[in-house]
Amino acid sequence: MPEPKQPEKLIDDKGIRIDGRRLDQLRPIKLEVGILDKADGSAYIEQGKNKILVGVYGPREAHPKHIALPDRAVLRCRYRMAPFSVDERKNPAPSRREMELSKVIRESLESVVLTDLYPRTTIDVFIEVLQSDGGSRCAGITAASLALADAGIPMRELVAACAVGKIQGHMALDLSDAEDKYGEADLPVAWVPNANLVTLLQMDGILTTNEFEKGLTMALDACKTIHGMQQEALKKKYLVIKEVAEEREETEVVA
Amino acid sequence: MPEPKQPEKLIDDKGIRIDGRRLDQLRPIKLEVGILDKADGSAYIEQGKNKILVGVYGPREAHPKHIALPDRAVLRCRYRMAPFSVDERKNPAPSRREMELSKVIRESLESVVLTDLYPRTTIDVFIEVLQSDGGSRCAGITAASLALADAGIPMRELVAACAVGKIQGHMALDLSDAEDKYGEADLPVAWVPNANLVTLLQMDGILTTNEFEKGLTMALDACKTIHGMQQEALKKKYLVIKEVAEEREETEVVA
Amino acid sequence: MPEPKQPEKLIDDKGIRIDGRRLDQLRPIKLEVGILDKADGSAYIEQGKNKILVGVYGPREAHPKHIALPDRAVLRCRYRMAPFSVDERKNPAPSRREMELSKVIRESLESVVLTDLYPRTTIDVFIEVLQSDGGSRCAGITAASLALADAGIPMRELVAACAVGKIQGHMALDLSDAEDKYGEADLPVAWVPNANLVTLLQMDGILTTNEFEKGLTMALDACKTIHGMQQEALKKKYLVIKEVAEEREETEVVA
Amino acid sequence: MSFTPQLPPVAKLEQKTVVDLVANGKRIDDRTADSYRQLHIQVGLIEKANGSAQVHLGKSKVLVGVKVETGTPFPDTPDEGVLTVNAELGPLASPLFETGPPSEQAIELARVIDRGIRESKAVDMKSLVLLKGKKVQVVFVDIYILDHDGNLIDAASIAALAALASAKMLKAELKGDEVVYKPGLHSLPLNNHPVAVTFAKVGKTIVVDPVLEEEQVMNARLTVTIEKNGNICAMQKGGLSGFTQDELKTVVHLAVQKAAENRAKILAAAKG
Amino acid sequence: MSFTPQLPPVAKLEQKTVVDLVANGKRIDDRTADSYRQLHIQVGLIEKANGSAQVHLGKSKVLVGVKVETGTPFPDTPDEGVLTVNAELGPLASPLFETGPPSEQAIELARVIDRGIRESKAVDMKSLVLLKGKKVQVVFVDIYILDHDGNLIDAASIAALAALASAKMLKAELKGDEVVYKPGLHSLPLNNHPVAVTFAKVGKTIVVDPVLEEEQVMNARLTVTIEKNGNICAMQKGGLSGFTQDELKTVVHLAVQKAAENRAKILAAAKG
Amino acid sequence: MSFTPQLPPVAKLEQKTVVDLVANGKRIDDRTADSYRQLHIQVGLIEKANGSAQVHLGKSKVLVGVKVETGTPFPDTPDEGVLTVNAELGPLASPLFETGPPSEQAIELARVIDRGIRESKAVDMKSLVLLKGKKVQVVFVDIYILDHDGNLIDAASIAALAALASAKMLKAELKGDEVVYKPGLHSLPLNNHPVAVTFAKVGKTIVVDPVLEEEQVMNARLTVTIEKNGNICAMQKGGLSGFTQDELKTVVHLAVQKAAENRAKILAAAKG
Repeated sequence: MPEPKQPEKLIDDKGIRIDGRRLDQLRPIKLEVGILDKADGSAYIEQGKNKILVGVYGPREAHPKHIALPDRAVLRCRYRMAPFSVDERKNPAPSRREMELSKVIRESLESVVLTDLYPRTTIDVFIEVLQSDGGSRCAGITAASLALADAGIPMRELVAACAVGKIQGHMALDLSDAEDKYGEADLPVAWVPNANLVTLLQMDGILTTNEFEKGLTMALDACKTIHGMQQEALKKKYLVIKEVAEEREETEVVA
Repeated sequence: MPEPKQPEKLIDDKGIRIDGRRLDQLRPIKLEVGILDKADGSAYIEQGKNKILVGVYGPREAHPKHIALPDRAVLRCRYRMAPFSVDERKNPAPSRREMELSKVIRESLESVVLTDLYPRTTIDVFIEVLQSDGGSRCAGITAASLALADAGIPMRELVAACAVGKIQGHMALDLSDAEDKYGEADLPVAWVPNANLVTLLQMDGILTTNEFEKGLTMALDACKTIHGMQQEALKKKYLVIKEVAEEREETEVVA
Repeated sequence: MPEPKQPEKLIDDKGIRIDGRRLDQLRPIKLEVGILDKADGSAYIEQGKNKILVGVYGPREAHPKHIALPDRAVLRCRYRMAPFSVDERKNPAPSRREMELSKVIRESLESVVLTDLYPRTTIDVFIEVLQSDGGSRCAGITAASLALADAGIPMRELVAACAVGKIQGHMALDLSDAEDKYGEADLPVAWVPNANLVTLLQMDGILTTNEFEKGLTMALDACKTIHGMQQEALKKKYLVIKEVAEEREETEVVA
Repeated sequence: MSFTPQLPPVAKLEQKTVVDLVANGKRIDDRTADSYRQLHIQVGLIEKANGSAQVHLGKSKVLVGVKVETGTPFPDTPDEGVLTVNAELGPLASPLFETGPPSEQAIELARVIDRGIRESKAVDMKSLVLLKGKKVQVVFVDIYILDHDGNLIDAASIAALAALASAKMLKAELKGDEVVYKPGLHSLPLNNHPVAVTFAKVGKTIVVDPVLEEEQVMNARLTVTIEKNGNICAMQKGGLSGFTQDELKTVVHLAVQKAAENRAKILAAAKG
Repeated sequence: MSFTPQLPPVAKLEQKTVVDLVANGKRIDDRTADSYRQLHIQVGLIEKANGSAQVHLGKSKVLVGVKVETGTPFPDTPDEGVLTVNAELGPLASPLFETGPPSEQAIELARVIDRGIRESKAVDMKSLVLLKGKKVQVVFVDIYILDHDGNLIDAASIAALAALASAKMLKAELKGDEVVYKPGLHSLPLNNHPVAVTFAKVGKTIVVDPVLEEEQVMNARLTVTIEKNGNICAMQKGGLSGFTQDELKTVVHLAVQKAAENRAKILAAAKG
Repeated sequence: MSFTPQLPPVAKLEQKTVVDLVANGKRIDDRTADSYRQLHIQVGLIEKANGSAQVHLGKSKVLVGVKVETGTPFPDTPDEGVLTVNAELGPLASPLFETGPPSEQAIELARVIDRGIRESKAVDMKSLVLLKGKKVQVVFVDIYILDHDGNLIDAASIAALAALASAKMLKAELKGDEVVYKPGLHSLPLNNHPVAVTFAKVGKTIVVDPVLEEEQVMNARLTVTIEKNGNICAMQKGGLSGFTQDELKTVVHLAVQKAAENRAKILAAAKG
């Protein structure tokens, strides 16, 4: 499909962005937990036009065996874009970008998973970007946390993630595709709220140190909001299960 | 090499095909058994311009070990076209077509091999298409059965295979390259006669259900004929060996 | 970078080559031993514009295990050209030429290493051509011998290597890039002096049998010279170490 | 190289249950031998694709995206567009699937779907040419398996047809060397509606739309793809054993009927 | 797929020593928390490259070669040249590295260096166009790790900038279809000078330019790349844990200062 | 990465037998040290190839097919056709061979054969140009090993020359942008006839045309390729040990003689 054209302005005279948001406003977010049958845990996120599905398997026997660690589970992570997820079809072969993001996403999750409970196993996180719209790595982390929780993997807490960026000279929250493409900088952040640790941080573009500080604060505030949504989503899933459990005898539920 | 041109008609007014055959007539078939030195069993088939060599190794230790099965031998099969086997040179890297055919050919042979006699081993079937002329997967199966038998692998019975197709609105047996290319449908079939099981069946093109039924009958009749030829070929090989054995003291024979 | 142009003559009226050498003259050679920190042994060679670094690891546990040999160490060798080592940038993926040279270089070294002292291990030789200027495989062997010695791997003796070639109808020692490209033949040779064994020999171009014999003699004479330089380089390294050892207490040295 | 697959350990008792049920005209999920699981089709989920459809067939879930882009024709068909079908059986969908390049199962799946579309001449390939021999439109059909509970071929076939039938594209033209797009969305030119129907032979009985547990004990599998006029346009047998001639005849006729039922649902869903 | 790396067995005692030293304001090689190891930069070693630089950062050694060749622009940037950064973390440099295709560590390294150069608009991409949309100059930056004793990102960043800043190229022009080169060497057009500064969090302390032993016990890593005006042009966090907001603020300011110091050394070395 | 190969376990006693025989001027198959096994050459087996030859050298069997197609020249040789030699040492031919991408043994084999053809200027590369720098004919020489009983290099070299010498091709011309073929078959333009002769050093003795059992105990291997005027056009030493200077001199002279004998047989067979 031909790419959308560059908008004339990213912010109008009233400080409103092309999709109608204020600078500090998140895109609409929808979270669902437990929507896959075969995966041990799963979650789905829509954030703007991002549509991302995450499945978690494990703890399970490490395969191949030589990657196993004697004192903890190996966390494995794959971030993958469907060929139809972007304007120009993506070649299905793994790209260097996908490999890099798989690594930094894994590193954003490592510190919250209690891997030492499951030595010699793997915990596998598969992030499938069905449609991408700027900030997909952050949305992927947000959903991955939920999928890990849904799989019953013991975690210290949930990780929330959100990007912030610079468009037309202003720091703005949660950039969309067009803002990312025609803006001046992008700064994806993942945060572990209680431990107060930023576990993913990347940046490209140009930022002054002041802009960085301001942007980081905006991002962490947004992570707080998202963290609340994550807890709601988990509750909703478990409420549903509870109701179902009362109707039927088993606790199994069709998503 | 430039491809041959499209013939004006595939069937002439007398119902005779471009290579002089009637609709229900097979191409000339030549079978040879035991023609390779290193392989445990081998066979060679010419069917029309198809020239196909099959070598069998096994039962032998599974390598890599993790593919081994505890209760049966693993059957492995590779269908491969030599780069010079077709009009336009084939890239030596395995194609998706070769991978699919390796699978369906393997599945056509699985049920006749007594794999449960050799747990934890592999039986390897290598089908090398030296020249291809339509119907190579069927010719490959016919020869593979012989090579398995030549390797002394216990089998319930031999598998015979033959394609049938539709050209100029008529069902015709054993399509050649040009008939396959300019015809309307191709229906390769492998048959295990005594068990009365069709173990390979594929189709592309357009067939009515009646045409399918008619074609299937034609194909099975041809398989019967081919099955007879296979038995002849095996006898001949063993007769030769017997004679040689009487001359020399060993039963080894140079193909 | 655009390639240098073809010189009008490779040898002038006085028998002098484009870089000022006589036909039987080597290019300037510089050898250094023990210049890497992490490798168990290392060496660096400059020969003309060749700049080649060799690192040796081992004997160490074989990985993957199935390549181990029960009665000797496995010698592994990789010859690799940096992308910037040649006029036109080399694709980083291993080329067929690199794979062939890795093999013949390994085979040139196998007979001098006392591999039977270290069964079930590997000894790894990594040859990195940082800049290439004709004769890089021979220079690589010369440096690899030193790196093996530097790693303390027991060897029968050092291997020395040098190419000879034919330019404008004359046999000439140690061809440079331009001579190799515009000359008539190239004959790389590796020699184990005391065992009197030629352990690498390749040739491309056209040589009469007489030219071959003459060229071989020239190459072996040059190998003798290079062998002397190798021993000097090793002595120098160990002298330095000795001095250092007297100053400090450990024998470790920064290259 | 293809080799006998390693099936996950299924308890003998469970295997027997599945086989016994089928032998007695029943199935593990209470269907009859000739009925499909519940089919749910949703089109247009992926706005960035020209067409898309998500199909739930029981608990199996498949997403197909269709993209139309500009490319080069194959040298031997200069006056036709290009159709490419690709399938990803990723590890998300099943503990049976692994990362890495497409498995033989993924390749077989893609090729069977491809054959149905191609042989029925569903996509009008001639209309996709921009400049003969030089520039054509390429139709990518990407099959993404999300949850594998059996019979992925039919789920993918249904999703592919729904995605194609609901696809919208801009009209492309060549201006000199460059491709320009005219305003206004058009449907992808579709002449036929192939639908795959898959059967499994469990014990001596043949069932349609096998669920995963049935696939794990089946002797053989047969897919019959039927085009809109009730003719066969593709077939593919799978599995370690085979079918008798009589079984094949029966199955083909049942396929015609089942394909028609599913086709109606697909086209209804594609219209929205 | 990315997975938790298997670190080589380092004795617990040794690990404790490294952490304890840092906790007490000291380091295993006697540096302060905010000082770099000795930096040695040599340019022009590789005559066949347009530019090259070998950097010793303590015992870490990196060689970068820059080549400029003629190629095709990307379709979406027809009026820009191409920049390609590639890194080889070969088995020569460390027992931790293996043969084979680039590891995720090599890819991350190359992409971080790439981002610094690209986002700071260091290479003047517009000036590399020979014929819009058809022929441009391609700048290859190849990073070759020779010895790995920690902080490869900074060593590679320094070597890349030194190689670019010292690179010489022939002026290329199109004559009809062919590329011709005019006599005389020119500098590669360079508008900015990005420098990466990497920190490791060891225990609760942050140190700059971590040596290998520190990397093996660090909780997290942060690279901040600073362009010539003191702005940030790239960041990359690595490692299994993270940083607090306050730590990040501190680190960014320190990065500005350290980058300026190293930039001066690089540009001095590049001038010869 | 190249590594010391794992030879199949051959009983020590058997190894000793082979070595002892050779030491006593005998061989396991009753030949003299300087004689070849029986050589059988058949050309034209593959009608779809421009040229083909099947060679039996004792029990070793090799099939070579030659195809001529239209393609693009290399940028640095715009006025020459392209020659590509490829070898497949597939698992059909020996339990020592595996599936997968070409092994280093296959690559070495192909490159040695390639060098003999290329360096002797056997194929007239200039005559293969259709449009300088744009379109040339590409000669593919594909070597397929069918049965490996030793000395594959010579068997492949003989088959390659026989296939090239018997190859027929249509005359291609450019009409505007398109390649058209004129009626009538021509021989492939061949100016030279390189023949490889391979020796093995078993114990202290050198034998020609080693059989597999001899290869498994040999100290070293030497291939000498001789062109039609009796000059050397390629050499390749293999194996874990080496040759003395005197041995090399002897071997080269013997190669000239053996190549002439085999060349006569090849050209006779190629004529049919």
